[in-house]
Amino acid sequence: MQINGITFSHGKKPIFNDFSIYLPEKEITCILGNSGVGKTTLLKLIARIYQVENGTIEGNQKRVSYLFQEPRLLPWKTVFENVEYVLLNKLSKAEREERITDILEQVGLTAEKHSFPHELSGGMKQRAAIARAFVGKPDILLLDEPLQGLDVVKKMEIHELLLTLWDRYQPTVVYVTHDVAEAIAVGQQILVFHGRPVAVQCQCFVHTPLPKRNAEDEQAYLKGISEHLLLQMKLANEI
Amino acid sequence: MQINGITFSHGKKPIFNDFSIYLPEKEITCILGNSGVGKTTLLKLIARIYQVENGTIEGNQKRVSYLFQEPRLLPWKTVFENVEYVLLNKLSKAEREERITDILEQVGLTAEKHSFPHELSGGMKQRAAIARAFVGKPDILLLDEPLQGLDVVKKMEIHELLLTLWDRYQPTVVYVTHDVAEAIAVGQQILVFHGRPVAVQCQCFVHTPLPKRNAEDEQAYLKGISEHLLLQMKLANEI
Amino acid sequence: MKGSTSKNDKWVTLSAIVTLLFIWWIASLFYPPIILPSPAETAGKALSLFREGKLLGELVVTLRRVLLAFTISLMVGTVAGAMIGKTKNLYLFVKPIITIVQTIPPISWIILAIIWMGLGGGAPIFVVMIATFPIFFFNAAHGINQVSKELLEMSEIFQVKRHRQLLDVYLPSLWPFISSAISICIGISWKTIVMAELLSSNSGVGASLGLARLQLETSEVLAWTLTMVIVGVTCEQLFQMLSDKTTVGKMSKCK
Amino acid sequence: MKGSTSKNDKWVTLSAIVTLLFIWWIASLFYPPIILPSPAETAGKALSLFREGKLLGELVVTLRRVLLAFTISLMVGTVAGAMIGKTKNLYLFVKPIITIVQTIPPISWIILAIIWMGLGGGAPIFVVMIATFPIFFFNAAHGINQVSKELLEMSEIFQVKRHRQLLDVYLPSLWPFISSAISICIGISWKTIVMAELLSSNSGVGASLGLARLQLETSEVLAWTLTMVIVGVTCEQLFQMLSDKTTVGKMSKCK
Amino acid sequence: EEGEVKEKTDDGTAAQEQQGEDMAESGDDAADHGEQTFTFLAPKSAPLLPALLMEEGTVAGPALEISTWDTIEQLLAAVQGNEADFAAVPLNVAANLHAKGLPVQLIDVNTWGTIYLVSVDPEVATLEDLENEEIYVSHQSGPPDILFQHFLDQDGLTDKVTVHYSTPAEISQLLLGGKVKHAVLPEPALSAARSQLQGDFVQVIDFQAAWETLYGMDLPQAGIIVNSEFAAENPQAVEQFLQSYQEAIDLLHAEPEKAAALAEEAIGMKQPLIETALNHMKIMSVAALDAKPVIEQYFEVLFDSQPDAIGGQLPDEGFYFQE
Ligand SMILES: Nc1ncnc2c1ncn2[C@@H]1O[C@H](COP(=O)(O)OP(=O)(O)OP(=O)(O)O)[C@@H](O)[C@H]1O
Ligand SMILES: Nc1ncnc2c1ncn2[C@@H]1O[C@H](COP(=O)(O)OP(=O)(O)OP(=O)(O)O)[C@@H](O)[C@H]1O
Ligand SMILES: [Mg+2]
Ligand SMILES: [Mg+2]
Repeated sequence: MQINGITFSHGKKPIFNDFSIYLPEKEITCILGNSGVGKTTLLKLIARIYQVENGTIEGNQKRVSYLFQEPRLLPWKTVFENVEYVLLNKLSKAEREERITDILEQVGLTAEKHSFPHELSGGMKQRAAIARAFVGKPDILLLDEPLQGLDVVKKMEIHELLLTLWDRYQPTVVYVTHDVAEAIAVGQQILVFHGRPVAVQCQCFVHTPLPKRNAEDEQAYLKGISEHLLLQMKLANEI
Repeated sequence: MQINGITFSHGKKPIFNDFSIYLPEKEITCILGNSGVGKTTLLKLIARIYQVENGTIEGNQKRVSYLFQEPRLLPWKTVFENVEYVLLNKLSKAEREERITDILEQVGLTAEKHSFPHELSGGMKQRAAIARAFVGKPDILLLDEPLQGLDVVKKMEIHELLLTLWDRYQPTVVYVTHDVAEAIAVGQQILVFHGRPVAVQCQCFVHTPLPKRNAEDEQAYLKGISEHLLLQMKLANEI
Repeated sequence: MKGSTSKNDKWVTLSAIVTLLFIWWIASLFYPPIILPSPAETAGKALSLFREGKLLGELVVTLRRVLLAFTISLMVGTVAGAMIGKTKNLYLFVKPIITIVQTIPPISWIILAIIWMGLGGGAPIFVVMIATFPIFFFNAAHGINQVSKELLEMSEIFQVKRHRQLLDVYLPSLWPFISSAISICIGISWKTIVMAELLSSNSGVGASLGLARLQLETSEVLAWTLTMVIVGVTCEQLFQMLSDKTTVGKMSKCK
Repeated sequence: MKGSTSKNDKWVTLSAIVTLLFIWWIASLFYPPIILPSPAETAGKALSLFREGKLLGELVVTLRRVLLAFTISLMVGTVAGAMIGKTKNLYLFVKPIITIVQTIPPISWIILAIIWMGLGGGAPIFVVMIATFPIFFFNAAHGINQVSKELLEMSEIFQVKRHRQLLDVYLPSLWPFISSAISICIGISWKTIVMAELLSSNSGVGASLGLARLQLETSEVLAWTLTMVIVGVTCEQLFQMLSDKTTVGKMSKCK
Repeated sequence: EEGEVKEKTDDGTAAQEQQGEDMAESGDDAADHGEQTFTFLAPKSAPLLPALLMEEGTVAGPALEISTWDTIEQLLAAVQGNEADFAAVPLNVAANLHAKGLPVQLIDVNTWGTIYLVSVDPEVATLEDLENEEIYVSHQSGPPDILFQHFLDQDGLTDKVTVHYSTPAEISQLLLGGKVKHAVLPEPALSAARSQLQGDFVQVIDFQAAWETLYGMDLPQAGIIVNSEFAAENPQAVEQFLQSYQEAIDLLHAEPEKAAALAEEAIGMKQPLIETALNHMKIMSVAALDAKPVIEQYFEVLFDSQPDAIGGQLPDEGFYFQE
């Protein structure tokens, strides 16, 4: 997916100005960058919630799933119904039921299936939102800090789940996070954003294949990338 | 602060049953535990948003600041006004102005002083909420995942800020997080919750004094704790 | 307004009504029956009207008019308000027109209404529509701006069909506004139809009430009023029950 | 309803009014003046009433009554609705009473109102209050349940004073409901006062309109109606301007 | 009562049409009628005119304060509150008030024959010509309706015409607007139509004349009532009032312009219209007792078809004031 010289500003705040990046199809691109730089804005531009003022984003006309930075659950629907909401009129009832039960099981919300969002803990809401984002078969998957609010174990589980899904449907994934380790664990391409308007501070490719990245001999290589990225992020913050 | 045999349930879900812990006054207690275990519920019980069904929480009648898991900003007020809201009728206008300008500077929101919440990025909202929680001089400071949604650099800054404030006013802090490293960096006592109803899976004391915990010779000690905690959390999750 | 047994609800409603009856009874002791008959006299009169068959006959006429007018207002007003409320300029254009229409007293409409719709019952229907439409319109127009943009964005991205969005996002968000408008309009429609029938028609409860009034039959006036009140409150209770039972009503309470 | 220049707003409102005038003018070509006088004739009549000093005189009388009734309803209705709406049982008790009061047509109130309040202007004031109070009440009662519990919890914990909570949390959340009720009630009060004055008083615009109607002075009837409409729309515009200027109005748009 | 008492009555036309029904007016001041001051409550119609002359002081007698009523509620509230010494009301209303147990007595009948069947169709001359036509009648179940039905019945036309009901204002407006061809309306509501329609206006039946043909007597319409206790205690006051009222009527007949001019201001009705209306109503004060047979004949007709119009019973002796 090619982002071609896009320009966008929030009111008088220029976020992107003639900004271009390439997001390889069917690969996972991670985006790092300090708070308020424009990561969420980029995702919303790709999802067409915002319209670019100039330039083009090629390939965003496909089926999109978006995990928002906030859970955005319908307060008057149960967890099950919230997930079902995005499948209605797309699948038969039986099929829906099966898929939803399955995904809720995988994010660990089976017991909360019939709870309303206000009855959930923060991490549970996040998992419900993850279930909703993962339940379809999207061509483009936009994830805005998907693992926030989850404990270490849940983080690993969701991480696994993401890689399984990616393996199965091969969507183009854009994955925004603040955690360098997380980025290295899933990203095939890692971008660090900085500045206003946004510039790419650093672009890294991680050549170790997904989904397994824990072979002993890779550790040093990955550690190197990690340190490089951390340094870049600190630099970015200072500008 | 002593929590004495409290009992509390959400509907039919028993969260605490004859649960007791001791939160040392003027110290920082970190709480770890898997998603949905009852960490937020404990904070709300201390803050008296929920009322215990049984047992007592001693010492929660003091001045409380609470950083919620969600930002909870007033949508119709600017960042400045949101922070001001909790100081109104408590301080003079000039004093308020000074304190707010100061704290916004420290969380890096000076430029967004007059922005409304819907104009902020996720991390900015979180920082606005932090500013609000830190602006008063609380006796009890309840922090629910305070560093979520922030980039590494901001995390460190807020971390510093918290320790400075703690140093200055010496509030009793209850700090909920999912990040073991974070817990070790700030906690004097660290509790890991698990199960339903909640039990304390493990209790650790970190003897290295605050605020500095990066001396070379401590590394091994801290690493030990960290590994212990991680193991405990994985165990907790399996129950 | 948290949940509770609906049995309790009924008792509360009943006790409210008993209280009112009691106040009425006390008040009636201070005035001669021609000014304020007692509840008993009024009920007696209502009973005798019922026996004559007049009560039900006229009530049905009025009921049909109100139902028609109310339904049209509800549908058109809510939909128009919701659609127009979203577009600032259109709203600014329509708003003064509706305020004007609403400000014109029925008495000034009546002659046009009679000419357009005859003496049959068109005019009362028209007047009730004019009285209730703006309420649905304004409530919906204000409500539509309270619908969460975030949930709508979410729905768009997941390509949720329009009608599902209406049902699952718009309706629950608008519901407090719509149900408020319904509560208000149930009372208003019954009141307005009486005035309108009194002014322009020779059938229906309003016409009978007008007649009774000119004949100084205060107890009959009150008997008709009582009938309207009972029907009105019943409608309101029915609506409440329905609303509490259907998903939308339950939905909008989860917030 | 996003922001825009208020100059544009005025043009839109003006064009709405011109459109209505145009429709009226076209309609008046199809009917004899006794049925529907043209805008020009009506304006002429209004002018001559103004010259006689009658227009302003009666208008002031009516204006004072409406202002009084409206203000009381707004205050009491909103406060009562907000307070009672929060307590389920109390609300269930009060709700049928208000529905009943609202369903009783003015004509059934009038005799009591005259006796209680004399022929002066008490009765119209009473009737307008009864017509508008329930609207404020129900809108506030429904609105209060939409106030975010989370923000209230937050305010409690930070020990924000009650009156600040009212101002900064309740009011902005209730505002869409209140302002909707105000929009609705501005129209309704003017309409109702005319009916009430016509039935119970011998001063004010309503009484003059009733007289004109009996004398078949259709153009005078419309002149009075026009006066009411102008005043009504002006009130509404004024309210809108005020609301847009004050913080609360701006506040509730940021959502 | 703090009602603003309106001493001017402004409208005129309307009122009697109402036969007291629709409108009413206000007040009266009740205040203490000192020795010499009487309070008088009248609809904005014929019975008011002599009173205006009395108030002016053009005739001898005690001072008079006038207030007017438009709607039945205003009348009722005033009678209940005993706010006027004398009140002019349609006869059926008077009987009704009496039947409902209010302490009122009739002292005179002063307005006669105010109802007409009119048409804008020049072909129509008699009731028979209206066969299969639509006729608009004001005051459903009130005197215009009952009397009209009575005449239809006499001519055997009851089921051969279609009757619609509405208020006098609407009917007159529709008549003038050409949407209605035939109507039964009372004066003075009718005089506006009279003066505006001029040549196109056909007066098909004068109810007064028709009544006279049937029963050989006048058709009584409105009179003055008094609080019976007040009357019992002050019979001379009633006497005094009636006498002065009679003088005022004489003056009214002698110089109608004068009363009309006063009324123009008091009821806001144009002077020529008042004079037109006066020409079609018979103003003549007859003491209640003297008019009793005439009134009873009238009430019997009302009673036969609509007992409720006079309170469900023929008034007893106590209804008629006697010294
Ligand atoms: N609706 C809006 N109106 C005005 N400004 C906005 C709006 N949304 C975002 N901004 C501004 O645009 C900038 C980028 O916001 P964005 O949400 O893309 O940041 P981000 O990189 O996602 O940050 P975070 O990591 O904190 O979520 C911020 O400075 C923010 O203040
Ligand atoms: N208002 C509520 N009504 C019913 N159940 C609730 C409510 N709030 C929380 N719960 C339940 O209570 C349990 C504990 O919730 P709590 O919010 O304390 O979890 P937590 O430890 O903070 O989790 P997280 O890390 O995900 O925020 C959860 O199982 C949740 O489903
Ligand atoms: Mg973001
Ligand atoms: Mg939590």
